Amino acid sequence: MDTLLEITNLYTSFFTPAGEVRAVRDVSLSLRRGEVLGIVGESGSGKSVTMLSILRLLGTSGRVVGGNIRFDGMELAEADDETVAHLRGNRIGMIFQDPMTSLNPVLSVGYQLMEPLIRHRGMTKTQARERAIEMLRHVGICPAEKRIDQYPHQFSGGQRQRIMIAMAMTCDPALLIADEPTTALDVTIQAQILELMKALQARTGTSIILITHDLGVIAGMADRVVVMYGGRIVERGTRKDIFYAPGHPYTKGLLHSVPNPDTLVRERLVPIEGQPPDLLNPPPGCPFAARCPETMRVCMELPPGPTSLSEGHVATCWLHDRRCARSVAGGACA
Amino acid sequence: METMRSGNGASEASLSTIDPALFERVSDDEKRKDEFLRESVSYWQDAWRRLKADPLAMGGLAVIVIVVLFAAFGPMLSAYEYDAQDFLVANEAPSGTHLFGTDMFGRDLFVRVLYGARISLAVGLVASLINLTIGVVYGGISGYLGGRADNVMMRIVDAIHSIPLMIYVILLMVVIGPGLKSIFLTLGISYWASMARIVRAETIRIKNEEFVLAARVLGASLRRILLRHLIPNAMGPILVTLTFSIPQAIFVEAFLSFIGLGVSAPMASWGVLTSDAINTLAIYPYQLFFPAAAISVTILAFNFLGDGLRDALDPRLRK
Amino acid sequence: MSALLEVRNLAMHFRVGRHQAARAVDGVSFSIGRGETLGLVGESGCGKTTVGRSIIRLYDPTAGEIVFDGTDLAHLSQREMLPFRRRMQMIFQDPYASLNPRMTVGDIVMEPMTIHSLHAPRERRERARELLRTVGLNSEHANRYPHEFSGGQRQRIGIARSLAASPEFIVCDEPISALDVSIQAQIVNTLEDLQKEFSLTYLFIAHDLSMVKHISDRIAVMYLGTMVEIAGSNELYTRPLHPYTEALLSAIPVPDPDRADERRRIPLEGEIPNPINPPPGCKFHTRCRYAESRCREVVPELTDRGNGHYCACLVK
Amino acid sequence: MSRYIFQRIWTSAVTLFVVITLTFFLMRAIPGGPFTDEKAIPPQILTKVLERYHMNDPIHVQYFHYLQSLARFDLGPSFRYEGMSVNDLIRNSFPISLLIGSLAILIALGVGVPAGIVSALRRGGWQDKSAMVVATLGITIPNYVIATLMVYIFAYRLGIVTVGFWEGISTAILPAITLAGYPTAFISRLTRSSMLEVIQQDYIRTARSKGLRERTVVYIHALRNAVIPVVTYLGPLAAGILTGSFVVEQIYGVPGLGTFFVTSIQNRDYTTIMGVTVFYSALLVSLNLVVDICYGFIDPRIKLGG
Repeated sequence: MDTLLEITNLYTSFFTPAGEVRAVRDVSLSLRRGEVLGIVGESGSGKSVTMLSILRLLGTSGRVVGGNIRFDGMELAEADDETVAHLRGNRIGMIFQDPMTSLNPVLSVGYQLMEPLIRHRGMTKTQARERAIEMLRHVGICPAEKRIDQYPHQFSGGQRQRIMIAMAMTCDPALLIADEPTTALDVTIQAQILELMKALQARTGTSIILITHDLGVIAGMADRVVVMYGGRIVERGTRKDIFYAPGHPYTKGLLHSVPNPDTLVRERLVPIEGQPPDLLNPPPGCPFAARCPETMRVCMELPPGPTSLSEGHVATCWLHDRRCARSVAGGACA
Repeated sequence: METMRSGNGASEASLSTIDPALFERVSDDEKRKDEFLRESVSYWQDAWRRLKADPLAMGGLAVIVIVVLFAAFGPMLSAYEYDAQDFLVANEAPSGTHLFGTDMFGRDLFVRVLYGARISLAVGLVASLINLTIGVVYGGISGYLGGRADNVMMRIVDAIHSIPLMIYVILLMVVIGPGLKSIFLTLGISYWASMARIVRAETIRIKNEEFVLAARVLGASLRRILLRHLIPNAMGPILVTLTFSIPQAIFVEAFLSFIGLGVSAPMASWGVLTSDAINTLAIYPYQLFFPAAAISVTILAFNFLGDGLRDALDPRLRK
Repeated sequence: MSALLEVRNLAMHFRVGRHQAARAVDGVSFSIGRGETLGLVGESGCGKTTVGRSIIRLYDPTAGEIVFDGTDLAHLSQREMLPFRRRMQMIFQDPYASLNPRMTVGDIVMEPMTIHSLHAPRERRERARELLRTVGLNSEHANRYPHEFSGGQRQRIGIARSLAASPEFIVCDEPISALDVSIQAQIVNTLEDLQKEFSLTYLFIAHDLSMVKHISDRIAVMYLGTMVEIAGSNELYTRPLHPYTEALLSAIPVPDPDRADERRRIPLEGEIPNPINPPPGCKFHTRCRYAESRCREVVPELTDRGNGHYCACLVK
Repeated sequence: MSRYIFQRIWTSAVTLFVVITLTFFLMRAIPGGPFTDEKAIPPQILTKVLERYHMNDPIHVQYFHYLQSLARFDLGPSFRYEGMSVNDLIRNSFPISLLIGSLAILIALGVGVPAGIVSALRRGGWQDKSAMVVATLGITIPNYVIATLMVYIFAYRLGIVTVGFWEGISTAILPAITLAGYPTAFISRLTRSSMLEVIQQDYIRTARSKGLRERTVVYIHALRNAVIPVVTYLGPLAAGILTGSFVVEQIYGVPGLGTFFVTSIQNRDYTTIMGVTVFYSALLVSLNLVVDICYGFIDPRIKLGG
């Protein structure tokens, strides 16, 4: 199968006055062409940082400290800044969480849409403008000819997110990274945006990495899912693996802590107790150890390695280690 | 492509070293033992800690303390009076007997600079009192009331603000006449507009914060909301504005004395001293140097302290 | 179930500029029984938060009645409100903004007791520590400052504060929307436990329908300042009548791949109109797929559809 | 947009009116009136003078008179310069001040904005640290001290320039540099902090995510937003330059409006003080107005709010 993006053993840290914040530790994942990969995790799980690491958008304090990133046959971790800059907006498009702050308030929407075309495609202003109008139409902003000259504050949140999508997709990228694209939007608008992304993907065949904390969004969109917690990947697999046969206690916990809308009896939710770990002093073992219902001594001391549960379904948990009495390999679960 | 790896721990090498006992369950208490490792710090403790780490700000603070001490006790320790004239020693260069030299009347410049410090600090003190009382109260009320009252009150501040302070001051000084008291009065009338603006902006920001709504839902009185919720949370910007307003006031006084509207002879303020020195600049440049350096160093110290405070109190820097 | 709170034709208009008014809430009626949880849902800008804040009298309502335990609160002065402030409380959305950063957690939780002079001053501290334990925190936390806590813990502090004056009724204004998924369930469970323990009545405002359905006995749906539908939560979920509710429900993402695949979404095109210039007639007609010409003219009333199900629609 | 401009014009007019009224009554409040000072004036002359200046009319009549003449842009005669009107005096001296002031503003913007951008982009680097130390010094040292030092160095020590003779633009340079000191320092600090704030905004990350050149990100996306506070500072900047010119012109011996104003203060030339104050206020209020309107063009969000 054709792999578009492969990240291996990625480590990313932010260097703050208070110390090194180890935001991403030992993350490996791969994305096939034309596929939608969902990354789920709560705030601070490292899901956004992993993606920003690919594009080197970590700001001044963030740095990739280890690992490899291979995109379409190119090694990005060692590439120079200019090479990476040429991928951004061109081969890799990105959209962000808050459409209200993600567009430049003093530049017209048309100008912002035309920029990547002029930069990466060498288009003239007239060509770029034509293409920008076409893109606006594709994302459902009408009348496009008129609205292209307006400024971001003249659009609603949902419309701005559409403009962001148009901007990210305008150079026909091979990969679209959507970082919580609907979190700031209402459900009905969220549904519109997700629908739009699906339609665009069906037309262009772009691969999508969809970052979200909402399991519902993932269930409807992703082919495969990666679950992150405390800067590490805890589980990955197809969306059916993750939803119907979760292998990591965190994934199970997440699924139990959202109500099932179909039950007519009120069942008590099963929350994950405790608080997420402090990444300034990350626990030496599994990041979930302090909140896990199954914690063993080893979980608190050594980070678990990935265990393959079935083809393509991998959990990073000591429970699956063959030495664990309760592991799948070792037989019965306690 | 999935790499198939089965159940390895931290690494294959350490495989054999893992003790089977490690695979025992641990109790909940053991899991969460290290919840709060850091000690509890309040906002002010934290700000002070950060201020201490800023060498420029601490340097500024040290200079201010030294200037205050010298202004308070210096003249008592000196052998000379600030207005004692002695033509035998007129225009003497700095030496062991006259640290900063003497002026055209043979007055000791060191003592005169110290007296100037007294005046400057007094002006700074008055300015900050005015800012704290009129500026904070006016801005606070305007911001809290909102609506029409706020509109009217702020139009007045706008009017004051759109004409430079100095023009009012000059106008008022012309009317009232020169002197220290007039300077105080003038500052009192005109010197609170920017503080009022800042406090108003802060009040408007804070009064819509949910914790103030929470206090209102609890039935807290206006007094309680102001004293417990609004003012403590606006203290940071107020303090920073204050540190910057003091050197400005010192500068206004020096400027007024310089153009002959402020303190007059034989009183000595830094403005008077620099103004006097200009006439003899070509021959006795040191007479300008000392008072000019005194103003600059003091204002610099307040500015460094203000910058440091602004960084130390900036909520965005807190994690 | 006797009604603890009854809201009749509540309206709250905000002045915008000199001659315009935003009709944030425009004639809303509902009631909440003792010990009941009423969920209030709708998208941003529908006026649900304004309803909550008007009930608790953070705003002076433009019109209507707010009858709490037999007394109309809508036109009481702030002084007259004081005894009711002890009996009704609010939990806020943003756990970072709802706690005064300059006060210790103990002082925050003690504040309601101080304001209403409850308990002897010496007992208040002990009671604050007890409240912190009640909401699942450590009583040692009383001497710490809010910024030292995580979002979920802060929300618990806010809950402890709202309980300090032993209220009967609590407006929960989106108390979980700012929290991580794994923490939301903790807070919802805590709220449910407290409701049982102290026989509380909740108005639970949220935009997350699945969580609202979980916690509420009945659900009220708002659109652009008006109430479009009220029903028992299972009834509303399984048999939505109003086209807006129908679309809203179909837009909720389901955390189940098979069901997500087979689900048919009812598209809702366009965005919420501006409350300064709401459309005439049924306010939803601009986005409604069933809209007829009369919907542009006639304002629909909430009508009883049986089984405690009310809906304001001319067509359905 | 037009509503916004109209509103700003209206508030400016009100402000100006308040200032004029305030000035008028303040000057009338001087104890004993403007003619009772050190030199005794014979009573009959005094009466004549008072009559000529309408000083015997009831105060509201005088006020009305004053407003009338102001409406004709007539600031009245000078008390001390016989036969000269305040208008003449302003006409003669203001162009000189205007030249120096404009030069100073150009220097302040031309040096301050680039310095601020460089220190923001090299935050913590030597460029940043040196620029900020210089900027803090510029803010701290009073301009009359800078002026005297420059006079001392360039006139007395080096003998490059002469002081006290106005020879056009060449003599304007030193005063302009002196006047530019504080605003340059202030603008560079303002630009720096505003740039640092803007560079952290989400839309800058968006611009980077589009693969734009760093140049484009900084000069198109960041700078456009970062200069907004600098534009709003242009009003106060003009005011600062104006008041600064009072003493700087005097020290350099430039026959500008500043020198003239200080002299009239020292001479207690009340009609002139009043006239110049009103002139300054009108100037500043209109400058503020222009700045606000420019602001409306730079920041598209204003149009809607207006």
